[in-house]
Amino acid sequence: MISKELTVESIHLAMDRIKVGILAHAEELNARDGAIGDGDLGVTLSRSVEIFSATPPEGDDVGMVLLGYAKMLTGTVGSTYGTLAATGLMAAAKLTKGRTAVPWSEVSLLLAAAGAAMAARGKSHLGDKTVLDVIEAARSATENIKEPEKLASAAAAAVKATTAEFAAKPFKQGRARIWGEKGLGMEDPGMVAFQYIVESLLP
Amino acid sequence: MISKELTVESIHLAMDRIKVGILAHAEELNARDGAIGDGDLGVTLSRSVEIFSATPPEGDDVGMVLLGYAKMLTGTVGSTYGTLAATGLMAAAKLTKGRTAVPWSEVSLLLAAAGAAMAARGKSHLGDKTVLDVIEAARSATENIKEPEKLASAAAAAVKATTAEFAAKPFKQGRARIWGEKGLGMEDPGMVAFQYIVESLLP
Amino acid sequence: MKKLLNNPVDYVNEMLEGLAAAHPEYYKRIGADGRIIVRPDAPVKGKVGIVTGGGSGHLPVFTGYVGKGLLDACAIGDVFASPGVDLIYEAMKAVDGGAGVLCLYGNYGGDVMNFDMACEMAEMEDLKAKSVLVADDVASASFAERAKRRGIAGMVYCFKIAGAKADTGATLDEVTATAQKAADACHTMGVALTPCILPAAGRTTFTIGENEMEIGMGIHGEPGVRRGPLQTADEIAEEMLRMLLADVPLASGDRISVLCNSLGATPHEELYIVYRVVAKRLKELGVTVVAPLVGRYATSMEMAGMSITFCKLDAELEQLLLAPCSCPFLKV
Amino acid sequence: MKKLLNNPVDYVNEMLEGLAAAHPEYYKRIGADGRIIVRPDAPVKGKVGIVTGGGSGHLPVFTGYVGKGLLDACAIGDVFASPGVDLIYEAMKAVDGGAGVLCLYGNYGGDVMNFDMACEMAEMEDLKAKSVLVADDVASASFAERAKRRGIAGMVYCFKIAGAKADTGATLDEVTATAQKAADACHTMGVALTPCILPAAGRTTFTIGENEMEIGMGIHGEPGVRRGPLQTADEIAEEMLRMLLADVPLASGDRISVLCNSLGATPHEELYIVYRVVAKRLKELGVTVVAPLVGRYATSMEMAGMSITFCKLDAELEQLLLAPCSCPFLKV
Ligand SMILES: Nc1ncnc2c1ncn2[C@@H]1O[C@H](COP(=O)(O)OP(=O)(O)O)[C@@H](O)[C@H]1O
Ligand SMILES: Nc1ncnc2c1ncn2[C@@H]1O[C@H](COP(=O)(O)OP(=O)(O)O)[C@@H](O)[C@H]1O
Ligand SMILES: [Mg+2]
Ligand SMILES: [Mg+2]
Ligand SMILES: [Mg+2]
Ligand SMILES: [Mg+2]
Repeated sequence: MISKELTVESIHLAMDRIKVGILAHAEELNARDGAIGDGDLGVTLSRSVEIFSATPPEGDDVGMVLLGYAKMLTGTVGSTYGTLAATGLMAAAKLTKGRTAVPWSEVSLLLAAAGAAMAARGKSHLGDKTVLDVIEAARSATENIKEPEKLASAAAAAVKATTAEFAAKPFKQGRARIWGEKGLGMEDPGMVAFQYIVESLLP
Repeated sequence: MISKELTVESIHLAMDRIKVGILAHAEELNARDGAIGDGDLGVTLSRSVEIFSATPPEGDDVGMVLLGYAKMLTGTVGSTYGTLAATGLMAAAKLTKGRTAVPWSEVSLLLAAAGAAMAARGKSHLGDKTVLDVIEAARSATENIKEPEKLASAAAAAVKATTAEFAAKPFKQGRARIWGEKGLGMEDPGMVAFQYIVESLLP
Repeated sequence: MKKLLNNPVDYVNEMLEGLAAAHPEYYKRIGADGRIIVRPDAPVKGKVGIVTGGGSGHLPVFTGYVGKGLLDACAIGDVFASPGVDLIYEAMKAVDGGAGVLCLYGNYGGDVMNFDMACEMAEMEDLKAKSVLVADDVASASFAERAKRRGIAGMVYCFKIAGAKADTGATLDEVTATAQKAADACHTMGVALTPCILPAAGRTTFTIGENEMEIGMGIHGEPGVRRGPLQTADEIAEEMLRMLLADVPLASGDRISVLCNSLGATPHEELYIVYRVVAKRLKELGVTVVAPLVGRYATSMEMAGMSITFCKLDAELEQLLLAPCSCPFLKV
Repeated sequence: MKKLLNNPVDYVNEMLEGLAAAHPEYYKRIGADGRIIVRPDAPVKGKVGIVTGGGSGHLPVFTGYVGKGLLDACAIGDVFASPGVDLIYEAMKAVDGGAGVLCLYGNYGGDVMNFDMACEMAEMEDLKAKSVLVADDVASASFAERAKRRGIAGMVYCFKIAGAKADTGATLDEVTATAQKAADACHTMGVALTPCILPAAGRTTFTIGENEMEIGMGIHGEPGVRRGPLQTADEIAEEMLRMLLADVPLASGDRISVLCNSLGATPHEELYIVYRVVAKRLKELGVTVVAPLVGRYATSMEMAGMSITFCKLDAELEQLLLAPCSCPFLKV
C-alpha cells in the first residue's frame, strides 16, 4: 500500500489515519488543554479532520493538495493550533508545489520548513514548550531516512521522548504561560496532539 | 413640672424625653426593621430626635411649634415613618395654631386628626398592622382624660396591648408586606417605636 | 459578589461627586448634601420642568436621565430609600421656569408619600405641580389593579417621552397627559437570578437558590409570580412574552418599542440572546419594533436578571420617542 | 453567578442574531455563520476601512464599535477565542473601498497570528493592509517592553480616534500613523474582583478568594501585579493611579481623556466612586480631563472589577476624540 514516494494518495491516506487517531483522543486532548488553556484542542482538531475527510483537495500536485488542507484549516476555527498547522502545511506546500511525487527523504526538510514558518508565525522559539519542540525532534530523527515505515517509527519515538522530557519545564507560550509554577510537571497538549498524529501513521 | 394645659414647654419637655427613649432603643428598632424592612428605623428616628433637641422651634404658639417639629422631619431623611410623623404633627398643628395653651382633654382629638391625616398620606387603613393601629388605640384610650399623667399611662397600656395583639396578623403595608406568611408572629417595628415614644412620657 | 466601597455611609454622596465631576455639562448638584441633580441651565424659561426622585442604586435610573429632552432634576435618596420631602420640593422649585412642574416617578409607597407632601407644599406656595406615577410592572398586580403596580424599567420610556413633550413647549396639562399616556403604554416583566448587596447592610437583599430564578420579582426583591429552577434563555423569554402579551394584546400593524434591560450583572450578550426571541415573536405577530433599547437602563447595582418592557406607540409617542435627547446614558 | 443561556454551542451566533435584529441600521452579518459584522454601507468608497476582531464575551468590544466614525467591520471568534483567518480576510475584503484596510485589534497571541496570516493573504491579492496592535495593559509588561502588553479597554479610544481619522478622508498610512499614536497614548490598569463563567465550559475562568482582589489581572484571568485582601475603593483607585502615573508621567497643562470601565458586574455607582478619586488627583496635578467615559465599554461578561485608562491627548487626538460617531454603545 505504501508508495515509493510521497504522493497525494499517501497524503490522503495519512489524513484518514490521523482522523482516527485524533477522534480517539479528542476528549483527552480537551481535558489536557482545559487544565492549562481553554479546553478546545480536541474539539478544534476533530472539527478539522472531519472537514478534511469530507472534502479532500483534488488533483495530483502534492503542493496544491497540502495547500488545500491548509486552507481548510484557516476556514474553520481560529485556534492557535489550527493556524500554526495551516502555516506549517503552507510552508511544506511551497517546497512541493508542481511535483506529483516527493522522495521520502525530503520529509525531514519539509518538517524543517514547517517548523520555521510556525515559529515565525507564533513569534516563538524552540524550548518554549510548544508543538515546535516536537516538530524539531521529528525533523532531527527523520534526517536521511528514506523508508516510510522507518520515518514514522523514528519520528514517533523522538516525539514521545521530547514530550515527556518537556513536561518538567515551564510553559513559555500561549494561554498555558500564565500558569507559571503550576505548569511544571504537565505535558503540553499541543505536543501530545502531535504525538498522537505521528503515532497514527505507525505501520 | 407638668403644666395645667398643653403648652410649648410641655411639648419641648416631651421631645426631650422621647429623645432619651428613642436613643435607648435605636439598635433594637434597627434590628426589628431589618428583619422585615430596610433596617433604618432606629437610625432615622435617632437622627430626627437629635435635630429636634439641637434646634427646638421658637415661640409660644403650640401649633407653630408642632409645625416646626414637622418641618424638621421633612427636612431630614425621606423615611416612611418620618414622613408619616411629619404628616401627623402637621394635622395636630392645624388644630392648635394660634393657641398658647391647649386643654389636655384635647389630646385624644389631636391623635384622631393625626391618625386620619397619616392614613390619607399612607393610603392605608386601620388593621393594616402599622403605626396607625396604635395611634387609634392611644386615641381611644385617651378620650375624655384630662390629667396628663393619666393620659400617658392610659395610652401606653393601650399601645402595648395593641402592638402585641397585632403581632399575630399579616403585614398589609410598606416593605414588610412582601414577607407574607413570614411576617406572622412579628411585631410591627413602627408600632413598637410608637410604644417606646409613649412610654418615654410615663411619669 | 464584591463591591468597590469606602465607608458605606458615604456611598451616595461619593457616587454623586463622581457623577457630577465626570459630566458637569449635564449634572449640577444642589440642595442639602448635594442630593439634587439639576440641569445646569435650570430652570428653563417657559418650559415645563420635569422632576423625578427615588432611592439610589439603580443607575442610570433615576439621576442619570437628567439631561436635554429628558428630566430637569432628580431628588436622590439613600440606597433603595426615598428622598426627603424638602429635597423633592427644592428640586421642584429649582426647575420651575414659570410653566409648572411635572413629578414623574415610580410607584413606591415611600416615594408617593413624599412626592404628595412636596406637591402640597408647592400648592401652598403657588407652584403649579402635577404628578404621574409609573406603574409598569405586570407581575406586581393584575391589569384591573394597574394603579397598584410598581414602577420599573418602563420609567425610561416615560422620562424620554415626557422630556420630549416638554421640549415642544407644551403646557403642564399637555405634558402631564402625554406622560400619563406613556406610563399607560408601558408593560414590563422581569426575572431575577441573583440579589445585590446593600452597601450599608453589607448583606444581600434576598436569597435565591444556586439554580433558581424568580419570574416577576421586583428590583428590590419583592416577590414575583413564580420561583423555579433556572430554565433556558428561550424558555424564560417565552414565558415573559406570554405574560406581556396577555397584558397588552398586540395585533398586526401595531408599533411598539422594546427595552431589554439588565438588572446589572447580566451582560449584553445574554440580553441579545433574549432580544432575539422577542424580535422573532413580534415579527410573527406582524408588530413593528421601533428604536429598541438593549442594555443596562434601570438596574439594582450588581443584581443578575433582566426585564422586557413593551411600550406601545401611537403617532405622538413614536414621534416623541425619536426626538433628540442627550444625557450620558441615552442619546437620540 | 447565573447565566441566561440556551445550548452554549449557539451562544455567539444567538448573540449576533439578537444584535443584528436590534440594530439593523448599524450591523449587517456576513461570512460563514454570520460571524462578521459590517456596516450596512460597507465598503465606503475612498475611505480607509477599519477592521477589528477577537473573541466574544467582551461586549461592546469588539463588535459593538462597528458604526459611523468608528469601525467598519469585526470578525468574531468564539468566547475568548480568535476568529479564523478566512473570516478576518473576508472582513477586510468587505470594507476595502479602494483606500486600503487598517487592522486594529488587541495584542493577543492567537489574534496576532490570525491577523498576520490574513494580511499575508491580502498582500497576495493586492489588498493594501496595515496593522496596529493595541497594547495598553500596564500590568502585563514593563514600559520598556510595551509591545508585549495585552490590549484591554484602551481599545475603545483607538477605535474612536482611528475611525474619526478615516472619516477625514486620510490615507491608509495616515490612518495607521494616527491609530498607532492613539495606541501609544493609552495606558490602562485594571483590578479583578470575581471571575466570569465560560458558557461552553460552564465553569469560571479563574478563582479568587471571597475577600480578595487582584490588581492588574487580565480580562481572561491572566495574572496581575498583586493579589491581596480587598481594600477600600479609594485605596484601590490610589494604587492604580500610582501605577498609571509612573507609566505616563503627567504635568500641569496636560490634557487627557479617562475611561473608568466596568468589567461587567461592577455597577455605575462604584465606577463613579472611583472616578471621583481620579478626577481629584488629576485636578491636583493640573491635568485637564476631556470627555471622560464611565461605564461598561470593554467587559468580560459578568466579571466584577474595573479598569482605568488614561489616553494622553495632543491636538489631533483630542479633535478626533470629539468628532461625531455613532453606534449603539457610543455616540458623540
Ligand atoms: N506562540 C506559539 N507558538 C507555537 N506554538 C504555540 C504557541 N502558542 C500555543 N502553541 C501551541 O498550541 C497549543 C494550544 O493550541 P490551542 O488549544 O489551539 O490554543 P488556543 O485555544 O489558546 O487558541 C499549545 O499546547 C502549544 O503547543
Ligand atoms: N402606608 C403606610 N401607612 C401607615 N404606616 C406605614 C405605612 N407603611 C409603613 N408604615 C409604618 O412605617 C414603619 C416603617 O417605617 P420606615 O422604616 O421609616 O419605612 P421605610 O424604611 O420603608 O421607609 C412600619 O413599621 C409601619 O408601622
Ligand atoms: Mg485551546
Ligand atoms: Mg481556543
Ligand atoms: Mg425602614
Ligand atoms: Mg428606609
